[in-house]
Amino acid sequence: MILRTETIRPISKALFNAFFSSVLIIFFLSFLVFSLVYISPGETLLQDYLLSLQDNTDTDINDADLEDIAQANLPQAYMSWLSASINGNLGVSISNGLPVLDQVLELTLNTLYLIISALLIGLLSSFPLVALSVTNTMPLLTRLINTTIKLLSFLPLFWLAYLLIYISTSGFDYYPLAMNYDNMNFSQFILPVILLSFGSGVLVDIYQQLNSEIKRVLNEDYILCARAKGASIFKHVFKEGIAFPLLNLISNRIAYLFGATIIVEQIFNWPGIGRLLWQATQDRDIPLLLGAVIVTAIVIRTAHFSAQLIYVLINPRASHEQDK
Amino acid sequence: MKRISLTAVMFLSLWSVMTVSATTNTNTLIYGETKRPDTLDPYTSNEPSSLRLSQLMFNGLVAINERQEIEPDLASSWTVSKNQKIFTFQLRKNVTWHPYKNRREAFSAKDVIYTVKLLQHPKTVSARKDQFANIFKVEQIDDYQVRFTLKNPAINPIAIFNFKVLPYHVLKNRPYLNKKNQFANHPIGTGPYIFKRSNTNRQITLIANDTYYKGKPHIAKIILKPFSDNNIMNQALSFNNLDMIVSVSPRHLSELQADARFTLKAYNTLSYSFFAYNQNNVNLRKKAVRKAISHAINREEMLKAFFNNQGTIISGPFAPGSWAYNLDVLPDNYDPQKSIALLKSLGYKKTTNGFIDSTGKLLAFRLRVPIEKNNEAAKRVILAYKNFLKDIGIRVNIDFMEREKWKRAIFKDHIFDITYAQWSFDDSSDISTLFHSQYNMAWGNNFISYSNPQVDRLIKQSLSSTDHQEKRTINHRLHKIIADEVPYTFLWSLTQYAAYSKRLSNVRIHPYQFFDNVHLWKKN
Amino acid sequence: MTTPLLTVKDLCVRFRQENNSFIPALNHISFQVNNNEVLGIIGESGSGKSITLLSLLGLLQANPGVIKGSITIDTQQNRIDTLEHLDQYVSISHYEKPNESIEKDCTAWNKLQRKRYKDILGKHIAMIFQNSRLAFNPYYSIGKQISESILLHKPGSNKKMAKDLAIRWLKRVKMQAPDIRYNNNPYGLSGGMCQRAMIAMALASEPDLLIADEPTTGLDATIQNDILSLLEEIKNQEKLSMIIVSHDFTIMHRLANRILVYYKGFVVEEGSKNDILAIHSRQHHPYTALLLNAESENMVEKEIETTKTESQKNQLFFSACPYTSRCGFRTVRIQDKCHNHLPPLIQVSDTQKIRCWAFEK
Amino acid sequence: MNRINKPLPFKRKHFILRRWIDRLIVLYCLVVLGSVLTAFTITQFNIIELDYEAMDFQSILTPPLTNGHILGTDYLGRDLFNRLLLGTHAYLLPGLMAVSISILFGALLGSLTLFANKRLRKVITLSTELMQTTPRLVILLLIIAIFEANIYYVMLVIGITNIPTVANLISHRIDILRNKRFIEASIANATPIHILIFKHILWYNCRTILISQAALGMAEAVLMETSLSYLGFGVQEPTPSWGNMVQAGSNYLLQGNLWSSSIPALAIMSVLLAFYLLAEVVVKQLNKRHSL
Repeated sequence: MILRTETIRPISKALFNAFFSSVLIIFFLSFLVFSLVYISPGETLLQDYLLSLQDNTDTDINDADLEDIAQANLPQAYMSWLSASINGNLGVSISNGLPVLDQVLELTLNTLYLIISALLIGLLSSFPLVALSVTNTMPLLTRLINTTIKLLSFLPLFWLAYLLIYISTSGFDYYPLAMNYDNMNFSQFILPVILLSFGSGVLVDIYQQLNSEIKRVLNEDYILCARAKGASIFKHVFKEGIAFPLLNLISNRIAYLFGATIIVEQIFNWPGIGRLLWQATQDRDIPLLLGAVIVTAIVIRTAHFSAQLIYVLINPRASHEQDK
Repeated sequence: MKRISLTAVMFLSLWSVMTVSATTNTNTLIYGETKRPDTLDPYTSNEPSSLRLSQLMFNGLVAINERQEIEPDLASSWTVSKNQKIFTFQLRKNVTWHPYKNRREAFSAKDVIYTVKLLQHPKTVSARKDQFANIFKVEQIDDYQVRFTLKNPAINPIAIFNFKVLPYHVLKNRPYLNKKNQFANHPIGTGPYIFKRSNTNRQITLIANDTYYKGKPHIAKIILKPFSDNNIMNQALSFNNLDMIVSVSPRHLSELQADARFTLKAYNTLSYSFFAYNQNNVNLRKKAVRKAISHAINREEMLKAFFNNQGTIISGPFAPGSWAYNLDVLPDNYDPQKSIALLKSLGYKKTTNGFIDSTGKLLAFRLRVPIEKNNEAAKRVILAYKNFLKDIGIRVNIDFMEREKWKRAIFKDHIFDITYAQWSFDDSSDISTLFHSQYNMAWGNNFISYSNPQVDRLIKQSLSSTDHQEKRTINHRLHKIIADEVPYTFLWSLTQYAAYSKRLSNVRIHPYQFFDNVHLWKKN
Repeated sequence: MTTPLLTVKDLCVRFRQENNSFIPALNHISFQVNNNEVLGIIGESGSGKSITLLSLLGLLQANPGVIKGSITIDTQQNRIDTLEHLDQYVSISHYEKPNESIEKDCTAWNKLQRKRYKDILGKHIAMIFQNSRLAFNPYYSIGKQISESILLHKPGSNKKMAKDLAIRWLKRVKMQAPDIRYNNNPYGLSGGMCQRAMIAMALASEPDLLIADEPTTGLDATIQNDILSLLEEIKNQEKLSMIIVSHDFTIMHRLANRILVYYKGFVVEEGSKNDILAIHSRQHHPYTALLLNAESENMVEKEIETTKTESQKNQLFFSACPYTSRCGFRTVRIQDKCHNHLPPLIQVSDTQKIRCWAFEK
Repeated sequence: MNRINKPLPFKRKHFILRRWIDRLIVLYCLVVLGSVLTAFTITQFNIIELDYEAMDFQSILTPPLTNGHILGTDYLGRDLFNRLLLGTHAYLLPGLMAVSISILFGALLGSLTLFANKRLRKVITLSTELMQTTPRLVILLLIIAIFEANIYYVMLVIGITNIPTVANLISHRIDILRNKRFIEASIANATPIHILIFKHILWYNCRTILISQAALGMAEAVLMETSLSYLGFGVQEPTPSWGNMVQAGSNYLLQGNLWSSSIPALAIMSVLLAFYLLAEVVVKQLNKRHSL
């Protein structure tokens, strides 16, 4: 890709816009979530939360401080939270007293491994299906597979997980769990990743999107032109038919996948953010929960943004689309 | 296209080939808990998993053995004054703390004194502060001798002196202890195992303490793995991912019993389950109503259907294994006709919808219980309870609440009619906080607002009495009165089971200090 | 005399409709293109001009598509009949009857076609598309797309060479500042420039036969003129054979040697440029006459098109002249024939053939 | 040019097959959704008295057709068939609430973009992105932690989070209409603005969007409740919901007790399938109309 000055400017403008709206969304989300905590019934929630932001080693909190915190109005409370969190202090967890940020970051990374492998597997296993469907070999088989994977995604995820474990244990006497957190190996990935890509609809999504987009693009005039000159169709279909829908898919689906990991991680004992979220909900550990929500939001936003970045870079028209 | 699908197939097969079987280290004990431990020190958390973990790393001055006798632990011997108020402890000299900043400090009297001071500090947050409330003062006689002076005489000194001792040299910077203290997540103790590390998901690794004063433990490493799903934990055990489950869910008992690879071992935690009735409710204030409810539920059948008969039905407020339990009092039998008769005699009228009181209002109660995902046994009991009451014509509305909210509603605000809960006891069999009217307050244990002058008097007598036999008779009377009064419907004391792989040998599970003999356990 | 570069014989194409009837898109099309000859195909939209081109290129994927005929491409290197063994893939019953039914193994046929055309497309035949802006891949620069076809068809060329050559071709089609335009994306060019780039791309692979599908449609009059001049120049210099499809007689006038007139999938008239474009000649198919008149009276194309829907409803397609409903020539003498028999192509002079009963001798 | 060149894959018999499949799909939707509605009405108005709480301690976790239990019993010996019928209550009204919130406010917000307010468009886009930024399940967990585990809160959240999606779709549709000069033409015809919005835009041009979104919203409501049931925050026992039935049954799945969880799981699957197919059929109809 050759970037020349006249293209750099609109691209950077488009990227700046995307970045700006990402930041805006994160702030707005944090405010929304914070106000939810603020209006929550029961006075202790907010207090606990703001207390957890106080530096824990040196200062002692006296009653006057407590009073102040209880009296703080929403903007004040939010500002104090914001200034703390921008400095990297998301408070400490109520249940175990550990700093929120450390816990959340590491676990988010673990979850990301899971999500990325699920996307990858979904992608890899959808390619042969898409190829089958696009080339129109065996239309009935394609339809059958299509229906099956669709039905799989409609089953309750946790039930499917249990079924998968049941099949793998009673049928193959095989039971990998995320047991060795310290040295994760591939065997632990298999079941959760299969579940996440087949059960949560990732595969169906990728398949349907790619299928319809490729079919649409194949009907474009420029593909006919490429055919007429004897060029490889794949190369010409790739950008509009495969890369763009995939980027779009990733930005749309990643949040949903984070949701699905809450269940998958529970079942496969995966040390990730999903399990933490559930635990925090059970303990009403508001600092932890809020930290987790904000960090996941940032991760998802980053994924969106990088998808947009790639889109803008590989699509010379993107910056023009922005202007319209 | 073809090339891509080919690579996909290759990648997938590669993926499945790279399945490496999980290797379990030969001399490592991995045990599973359903709730991940909050903090790791013995005081700031009240979760059973945290407490069990602290037994591996800390010692008290004295300990209780399986026969409920006092044993020396960190204190090698002690003397008691005549009025049972002054205790002088001779401490062991060969005890060292786990390494802290690469140094092993010796255990001495100042650690004991500092622990008491720390726990008595008003800012210290701990569920076990009660234990220290009776201590008037602690003095250091010399490096290895401490003298305790109590406010009131104690019959059962264990209740006080089995507290876990904390290191002075680690904690000296702050006068109080809470969860934010670094110590809470990096504990230093004197026990058989040394804290190695904890990852963010609370998988905790402990290694053997070579210089443990009772001798070096046989098992080199202990790992705690928290699980979020009971069924999965059970699967992990049967597929050798775990060596031990601390508490087996009732629905897996029969399965594990049939499996020759595992040993099931019962241990009693001195606890029982009950339904509690709020005395502030107009209807429940009447003894006959409570009695009627107690007669309406079939405890034998529930115990059989839900828990494979693994427990004992109880009749009174003491744990069945304790000396205070009065075996002469029999539990209320299942007799729905009697219940109906009792209710009718109180003037309630039976209609097709159920009983109505004199004003024509339906007899209905609100049962508030916490949501506990992994405790489905509790759910069964509650639902069966509801059905039994429905059969005689009392309506129960179940209100599932989040645990923290439930605690608030029950213990602080007392907004409930009926609740289902469980008490666990230490050996003192002290029920004063449960039924004495003095404890009827926010966050008090007498959350049902029970008040009976006779019970109050007996509790006082029992506390001030110094003679064990006398105390016993008083408690037996107390048992009888409370059993008759039915402030709770006492259900049963469930036998808890631990399941462990036959690779472990020499396992002796202490009834209420689970890991007390852990240094003797072996793994082949 | 050398053999013609392209020979099409009796080409028939059908499209299946949702209600399982068939549209006869092309019927008995036969023509040939000699070396250095420009064949023009003229007709209203929907008459099958573009479909002819697609079938020539083997790109017709519709079901059942080509059902009959032969297309022979004869270059210096080889001679190939691209519709060989077609009858093994197609089974036709009630051919050219109202209840005609056709089964064709399209998957296998298309696969075979792809294999056959692999060495032909681009190398021997290149195509200039109607709307060049849509025909360029919008996500690559035009230069890249031109050098792509050079790389594909010039053995032994590398990227650097291809780029130089592409720039040369851009210059050749009179593109200003070709080295800058090389990096431009199609949407950044004007319609005329796109068309030039398109021509450059088609020429870059140095084909034997150039097919131009309405090369000037949608362009301004002046630019049209420029493009035509360019094509004329190329035709003269490169010694190419060409097929030009258009509904515009001006193009034919300037480029074509021979002209086919299409109507509803039939060739209704065939002849040399002079035969067809002679407005005042009486030897014309009524449709050609209509077109010629429309041209001279500046009638808008749309008016000719209006009858399109009406004509499609004609069920008795092969048992009547397709043009009967609009014909102004019907005389009592031939009326019966017009309604009941499909006229053949009747040789009226050495170079001219007309599909009309009126010229039957 | 390529328009005419679309490959039609089907032979003659495939054409017929496809038509039959389309008919079967519609029939399937009608049967499934109809039986759900029937189950709801039967139980709502007590046409047949069903006891979902009665426990049969003698037959616990039995397979279908034993001891007079049509679909067998669950872990407490309760009749699965009765609970399955009564489980519809957990979804129908709350789900309708969620859907009506999202459709009503979404349509309103979307049609406000008619007035060409660029800022409003931006707000809608941003809030769509906001909803894409947080997993719905996470929002639900947050709400549960802060307030309480209540199915109506859950549905409220689902409803609200779907508003931007609907608004976005409607505003896109309005854009297309604007490009077709439809709106200018109507205004030039002096069509009253409320008739333009409600009749011409929302009813004639957006009803397919609204119907398909409603179907998808219902499906999502069912899916979310199921997920929450596993986490322990769904509809609480003894009130039956299909989600908590699957959850309770799957506790025994690893021991080989497949029935009690797979029956409600399959029920969920078939209803979700019906909703999705309904949405698909509606969208297909829309596309067909626009291609002509």
